[in-house]
Amino acid sequence: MEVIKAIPLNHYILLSAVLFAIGVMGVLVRRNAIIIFMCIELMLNAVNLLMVAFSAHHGDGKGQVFVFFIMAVAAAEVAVGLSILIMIHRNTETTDVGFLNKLKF
Amino acid sequence: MKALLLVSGLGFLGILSEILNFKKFIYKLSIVGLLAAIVVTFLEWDNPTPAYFNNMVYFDNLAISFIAVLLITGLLWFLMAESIFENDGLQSDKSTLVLFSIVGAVCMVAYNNITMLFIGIEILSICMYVLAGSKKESLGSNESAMKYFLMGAFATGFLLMGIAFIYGASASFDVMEIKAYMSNSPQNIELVYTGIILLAIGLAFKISAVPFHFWAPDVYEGAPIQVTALMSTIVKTAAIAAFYKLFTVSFGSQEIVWSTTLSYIAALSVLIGNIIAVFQSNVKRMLAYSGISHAGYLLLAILANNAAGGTALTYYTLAYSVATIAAFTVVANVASVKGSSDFTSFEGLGKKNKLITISVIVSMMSLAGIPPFAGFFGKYFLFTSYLENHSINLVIIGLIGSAISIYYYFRLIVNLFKGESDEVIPLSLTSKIVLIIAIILTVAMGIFPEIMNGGW
Amino acid sequence: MTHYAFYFLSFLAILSALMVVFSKNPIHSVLYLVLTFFAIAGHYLLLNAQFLAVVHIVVYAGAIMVLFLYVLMLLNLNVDAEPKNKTWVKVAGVLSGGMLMLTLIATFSKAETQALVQKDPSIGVTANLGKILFNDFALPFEISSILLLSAMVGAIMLSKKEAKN
Amino acid sequence: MKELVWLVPVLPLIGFLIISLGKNYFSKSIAGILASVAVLGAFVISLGIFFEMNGLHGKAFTLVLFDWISTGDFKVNIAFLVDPLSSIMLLIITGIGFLIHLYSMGYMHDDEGYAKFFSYLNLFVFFMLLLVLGDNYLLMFAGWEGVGLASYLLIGFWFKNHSYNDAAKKAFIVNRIGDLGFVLGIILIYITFGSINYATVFGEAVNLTSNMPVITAITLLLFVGAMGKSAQIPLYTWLPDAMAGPTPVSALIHAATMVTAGVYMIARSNILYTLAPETLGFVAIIGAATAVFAATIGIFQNDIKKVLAYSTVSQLGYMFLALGVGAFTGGVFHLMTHAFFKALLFLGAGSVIHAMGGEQDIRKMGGLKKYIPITYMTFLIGTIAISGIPPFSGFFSKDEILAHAFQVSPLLWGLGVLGSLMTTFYMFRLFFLTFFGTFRGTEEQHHHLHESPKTMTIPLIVLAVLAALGGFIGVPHVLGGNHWLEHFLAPVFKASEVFAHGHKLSHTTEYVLMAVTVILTIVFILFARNKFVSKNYVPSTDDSKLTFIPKLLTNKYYVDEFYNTIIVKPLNGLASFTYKILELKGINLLVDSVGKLVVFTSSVVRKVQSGNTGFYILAMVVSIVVILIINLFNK
Amino acid sequence: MITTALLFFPLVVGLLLFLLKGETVKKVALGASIVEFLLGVVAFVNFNKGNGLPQYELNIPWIKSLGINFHIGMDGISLLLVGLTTFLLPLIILAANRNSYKNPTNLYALMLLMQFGLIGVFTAQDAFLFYIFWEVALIPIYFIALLWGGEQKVKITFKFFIYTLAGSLLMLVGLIYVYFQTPAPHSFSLTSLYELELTNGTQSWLFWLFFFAFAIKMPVFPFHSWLADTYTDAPTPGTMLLSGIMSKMGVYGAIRLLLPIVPQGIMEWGPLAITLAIIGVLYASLMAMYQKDYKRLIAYSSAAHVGLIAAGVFSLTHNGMVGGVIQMVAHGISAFGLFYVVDILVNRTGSRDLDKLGGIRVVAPNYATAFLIILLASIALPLTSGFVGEFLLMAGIYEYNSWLAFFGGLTTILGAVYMLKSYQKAVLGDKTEISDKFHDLVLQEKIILIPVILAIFILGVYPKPFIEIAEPAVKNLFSLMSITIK
Repeated sequence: MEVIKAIPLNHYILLSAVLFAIGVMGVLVRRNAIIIFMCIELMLNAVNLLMVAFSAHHGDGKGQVFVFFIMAVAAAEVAVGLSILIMIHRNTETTDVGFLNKLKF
Repeated sequence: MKALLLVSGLGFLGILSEILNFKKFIYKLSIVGLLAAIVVTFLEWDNPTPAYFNNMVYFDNLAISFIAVLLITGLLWFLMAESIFENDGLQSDKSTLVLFSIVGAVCMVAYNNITMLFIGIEILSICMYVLAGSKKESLGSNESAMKYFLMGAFATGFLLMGIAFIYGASASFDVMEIKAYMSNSPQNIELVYTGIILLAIGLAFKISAVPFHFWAPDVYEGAPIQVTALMSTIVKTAAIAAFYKLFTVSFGSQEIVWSTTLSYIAALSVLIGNIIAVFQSNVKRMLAYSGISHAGYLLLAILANNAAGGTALTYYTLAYSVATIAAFTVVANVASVKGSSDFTSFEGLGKKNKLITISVIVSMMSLAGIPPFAGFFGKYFLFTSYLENHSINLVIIGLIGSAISIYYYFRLIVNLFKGESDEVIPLSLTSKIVLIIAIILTVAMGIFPEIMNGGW
Repeated sequence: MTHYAFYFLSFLAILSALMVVFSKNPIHSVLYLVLTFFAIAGHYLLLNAQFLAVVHIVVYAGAIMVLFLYVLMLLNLNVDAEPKNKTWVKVAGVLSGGMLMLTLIATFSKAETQALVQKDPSIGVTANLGKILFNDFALPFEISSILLLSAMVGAIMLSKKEAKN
Repeated sequence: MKELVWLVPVLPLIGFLIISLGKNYFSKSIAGILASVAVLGAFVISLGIFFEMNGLHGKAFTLVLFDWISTGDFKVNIAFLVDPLSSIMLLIITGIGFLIHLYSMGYMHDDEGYAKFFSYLNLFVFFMLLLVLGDNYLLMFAGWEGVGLASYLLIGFWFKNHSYNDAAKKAFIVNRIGDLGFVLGIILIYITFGSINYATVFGEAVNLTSNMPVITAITLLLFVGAMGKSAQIPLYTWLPDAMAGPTPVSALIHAATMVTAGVYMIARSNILYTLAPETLGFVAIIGAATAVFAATIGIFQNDIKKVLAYSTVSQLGYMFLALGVGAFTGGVFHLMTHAFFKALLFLGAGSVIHAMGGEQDIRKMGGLKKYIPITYMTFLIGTIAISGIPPFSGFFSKDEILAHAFQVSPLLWGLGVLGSLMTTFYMFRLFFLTFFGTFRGTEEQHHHLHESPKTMTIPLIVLAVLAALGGFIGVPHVLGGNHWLEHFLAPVFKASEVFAHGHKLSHTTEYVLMAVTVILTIVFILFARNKFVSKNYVPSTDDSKLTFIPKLLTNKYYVDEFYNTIIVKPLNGLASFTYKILELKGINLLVDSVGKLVVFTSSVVRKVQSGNTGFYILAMVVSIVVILIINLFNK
Repeated sequence: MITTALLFFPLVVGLLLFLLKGETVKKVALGASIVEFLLGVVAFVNFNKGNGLPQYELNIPWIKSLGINFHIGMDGISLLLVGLTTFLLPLIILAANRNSYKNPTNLYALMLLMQFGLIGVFTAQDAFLFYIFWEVALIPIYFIALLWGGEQKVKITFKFFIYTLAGSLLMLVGLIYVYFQTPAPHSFSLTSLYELELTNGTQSWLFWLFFFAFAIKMPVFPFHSWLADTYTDAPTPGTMLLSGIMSKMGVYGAIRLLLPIVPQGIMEWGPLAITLAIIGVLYASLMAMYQKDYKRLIAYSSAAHVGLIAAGVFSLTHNGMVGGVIQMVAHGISAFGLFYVVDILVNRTGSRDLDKLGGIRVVAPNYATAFLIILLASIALPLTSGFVGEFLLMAGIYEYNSWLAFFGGLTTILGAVYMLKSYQKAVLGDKTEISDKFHDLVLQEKIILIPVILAIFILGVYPKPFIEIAEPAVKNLFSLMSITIK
């Protein structure tokens, strides 16, 4: 697959940066915890993509292996995050992050 | 290494206890196990072959000291937290999570590969997210877990981004290889810069340094007291140890990149942490802010960028952890009787509760950094290590912070002697043991500050 | 051709990512996210990371997103019931997100201009990855079990209903 | 005998210690006897020393007891210097002191603080002896402040009465003002000469030239001390108030001995003063001014002791006038004669008061002559002596002073004579109002009138003899004497002779001056007699009828009020301002506001922690962006 | 050896006291302090007066990696202050005996710990050790004031603690800085710090770091605002410790650290420091004049005296320095005495308000006499303890600047004003209701006052032994300074 040569590494970096920033933006503008979780997943995926690109660039498999670990972590986080969400929903009937502001100052 | 395995095993035992129905013993088992782990750890001192598993982990003396700090803290924590392992169907879950979090912390301390660091951070974080929410019916606990999780996961994103950039530049996750790469005038300077900064941000979040500290007060306040104790000791110790290793070993030669940023973060942490702590009415929250300011002090060790910083860090984290555990032990006991951990709950306790009084005095003075208690030497070592090759400005800010901190630490002491009260706070045997050990350790470390200065 | 594929996938990923953020219905967000994942999987394929691409689809689209959907259904959140953020919060969010993007772009726009060259196209092959994973990364791999285990224990602990006494 | 000089101060000290520590263990009469014996012992030794000194022709002798303060090049011993000046002072102090002790045994007989009184008297004698015996300025200063303390204790002897306490306090504080000058003077001496030993200082001073600023400064500072202790303008106000103490105290401390310490000090430092003619001029002016000023006040006082007090101030002024015109011998001479006749007058006044049952207002006395004849006679002698009628002692000493004053400036002489005439007038006014005319007191007092007991009259008689004849030790050459005192003291003043210049008066001038003075004095006596005996004038008790000048003088020129307005009140105001405004509203507030600022900042900054996760994350992102941007530009 | 004993004996006993209960505590504490005093006497007797260098040394490594040694020893100045501490403590303990404080165990233990800290400060020969003891001494007194203080105790002790601690933190900065200036391996030992040759610019700012710490402790104007409240509010034993001994720590610190380490800084800023000290003297005297509360009055008078000591020390003259050292001892004794007689007053009458007191001499002549003697010592009457030091101080200040001496000397007048005024108001006058509650000194009070009065006269009449002890150390100090002054 020689053709890929045409694409500068830079573009991968920019692509992940954009995806990452979109994820961040999502976290910032949304109040629904589930959507926020998803945006965080998006951020992690941007990182994954970057890792794979670097891995390919260096011709080094470690980057891809690292992506596995990120996936594992993502899965674990989602599991825990969603169970927290369920727990909260059970107590408060809401998934609104803005609702959680009793602890302050 | 053995300690890592031992504690992991203990964690698995915790799960097994649920299945095999020996929940009742898991608490005592954990304590015995941790004791054994401490012994085992010390046996590994001056390990001739510190690297294990293809350089994944590296148990040199610094790591071992940190592990010792973690395990001692963990042991003290188990002793103080006896009450959360009672009358609750969740004790095996909790002990498992705590033990696993210690495993994660050990990984963070002994890592020699960023993968291990990352996984360690995540193990620790996930356990903490859960533990923060372990008081399921309490809204505070729920909120605490949610906030912690949301922000933790969010910060993880930045951390990972940083790792990715570093990998992109150096093509490696190995601490030593990155070090080699960094010291030979790296190309891809943008990747290096951004990577280091993002890593710093991610780790600063973990040690709750300003401006990434927002989670800490709310989470500390909402979480069950015992969990807060765990968060403010083990998490902080592990994170700062990881931070130290990464930045002084891997990025030590690129000090110019991160020193300014971290200096500002440290200064802000010290000032803002201390200043906001002044106005708190809840002791837990006050300790959270104090924890933020201590994060600032801890950063000095990283900024020092030398071996003395590491030594200072081990000393400081132990001193800080011991004093914090003692403080939380008292807070937990008082709160369980009085129903709240506000300052007012402590009023008049100085009259009839000798042990509590002495513990509060000793731990608060140690946290405030007043000689001859351990906290003073901790700060002192940090400052001197920093001053070995840096100017004095940051130290002065640290001292200003110290002066402010006296205000709120002493407020607790003063509260003990306010008003008249004959109330006696019952202390369980384990709490007493914790307090006595903490007092002895805090004083002994002050009198013999060299005990932590084994050569490495 | 891959050239075009790259830009198409990039466009798709960014667009669907934006849709994730701005969809009003959570279900739609989930579906857009799945779409994003597919686009990213396409990128993996372009980068010769076939195994990873598959795992990616399986884990993210297959497991994680299903979990999301499941929770959405469980909590009956499929309607747009999210309270609106204040406008300035949204503007601030978008602005700071945009600033982050711009900063990163500004940082890297001149960074690595050389084209991405696959030095070793076979690294993405399962066997190679397996070698790395089970030789060098054996310990992290094992420790991951603890991660997953604790996540499991935690998830169970938090989501299980207490017996009211 | 001179080796026993240490016993002279130590005997009264022992007396003081025994009485003050043991007064509960023995009867009070023993206390009086013990005290008197101690002073008598000192007197006997002093006599021995005096005769020895007379035989030695002024060869000084120093007895070093031990190191007091010695560090670096600053060395001060507890050491006693015996020379003509100190030996004569010893005699005056112990002699008159003994007589007054004796007198007090009668006078204080019924007082509940009898033993305490004697212990204080002994303490005073001890300090006074220390003052004159010290061989250095610091030891003199120790005695100087010590007598101040004794004076404080004795003025406030009847401590239940707050106005007495006020007087005591005033005496101490005004003295302290002078003492500050004295201390600074001593320090300056030390800095200039490297020592404060008389021997060293005077030895070196001889080699100095006249008119050096530093010497002027030293002498002025020392003189400030003298102003306080010897009640000169402007620091004299404490002395009239000091009459609050028991009368023997007034006699001993506030007339005969302590107040003359300033004179002694300047006489002792004569060489320094001679080197500073400007200071001498100043001393003379102050002395003359005080002499006249106090005398004018004396004319209108109606309290028997107050009259004597102002007379004392006035007479002290004479002594300083003497010193100021370089007549050191004259100063000491007058010091001595004044000690005799003023002690006599005070004791006589005490006897009168005793007889009157405590009454001190001369307007309520009168005609006492026949009731208390001994007192009357002795008082008459004292009055004549103070007026300067020959051959009573006051004449000789006063004449010597006036003669020297004339030498320097006729104006000073004029002032001196004016003061002297006023003295004559008010003393005879006092005398006539008290002893002549009809009795103006109450019936009860009338019944009570009686002559004082022997212990009181004997000292009166002895002093009367001294007051009458004491002047013969200094009969001037012009009157055919050989001025024994001058010869005796010559070694002390020898050094300053070198610097003294000015022409000797011709005998004719001296005769004229003497004649003028004496005649005028007699005129004034007659005037007083005319007014108070023949016309039976008694000053009104109603002050409101007074015209301007008498009112001004009755109220002592309102000096106390003046000081009160310009010093005491502003000082209190300043204190109040310092505390209430500067301290509480200023420094305290400033310091506290640092703390408050922190708390306030805390209360504001903590609002950032709003509890809103979205905001937290936003803040984090913004921070990250900022950090990245900063690093972007910093690269 | 004897330094070690002097240092640790009170610590050991103090800690043991926490374990005891009841009446034995008082006896043990008193006994221990007397034993400590005897140790002090032994040290005094065996002291080599000719030598200005530290004696009775103990020097063992403490924190090797940072060049910190546990190095203690006493030169003349230390010895005098240690002697003062050991002399006063039995008296303070005895004085505290009469008042029935709650939890006496803790009080006595804290007093002994305080002694430990104070002796530590006075004997430390290592700058770091000095700092440690400096803080250690602060803790017991803080708790004494906090636990047994008056109504405002919380606020006041807080201010006191933070204020003094903030000052000492600055000193710590200075110490760390000079530590890094020592040749590697860095050392904190005083001798190596003394040998430093710092540039003038450095000394200029280092001066302030040290000066603040010491100025607050003394306190020097305008850093005094903690003083009056703390002195007034603290329980009398605490006040005695504070004014009798602790206020000397500041001056001692200046002598031990400030002068020899930054002599050039003193050359530069000494005029300002000495002026501040003199302003403080007058300022405190003026404030004392206004006070109605007797304890507060003495507090301000104490500040005035310490200010004069500071001025004398900063005059950098031999006489000023020796006078300062002697006056530290003398003032310690008279301040203790004054607070004690006032404590008796308060104890019997329940009032410290001068306007409400009076007529006490009628019923208590012995008390009045003792009071007067101590008061006279405080206003520096010759032949009492206050005079020797004050005269030397004045001489020293005069050598420096005559006007300063004049203004400083005004305090002798103002001192007489407020002291005599207060004495008159409190003690003199006719019988009042207050005086009916009063009775004369009892045996225990006599036991306390007699040593004080004896000490006052011994110091006043025969100060030679004390001066002889102080002098070589002072000379040594000056020689150290001249080494460093280039």
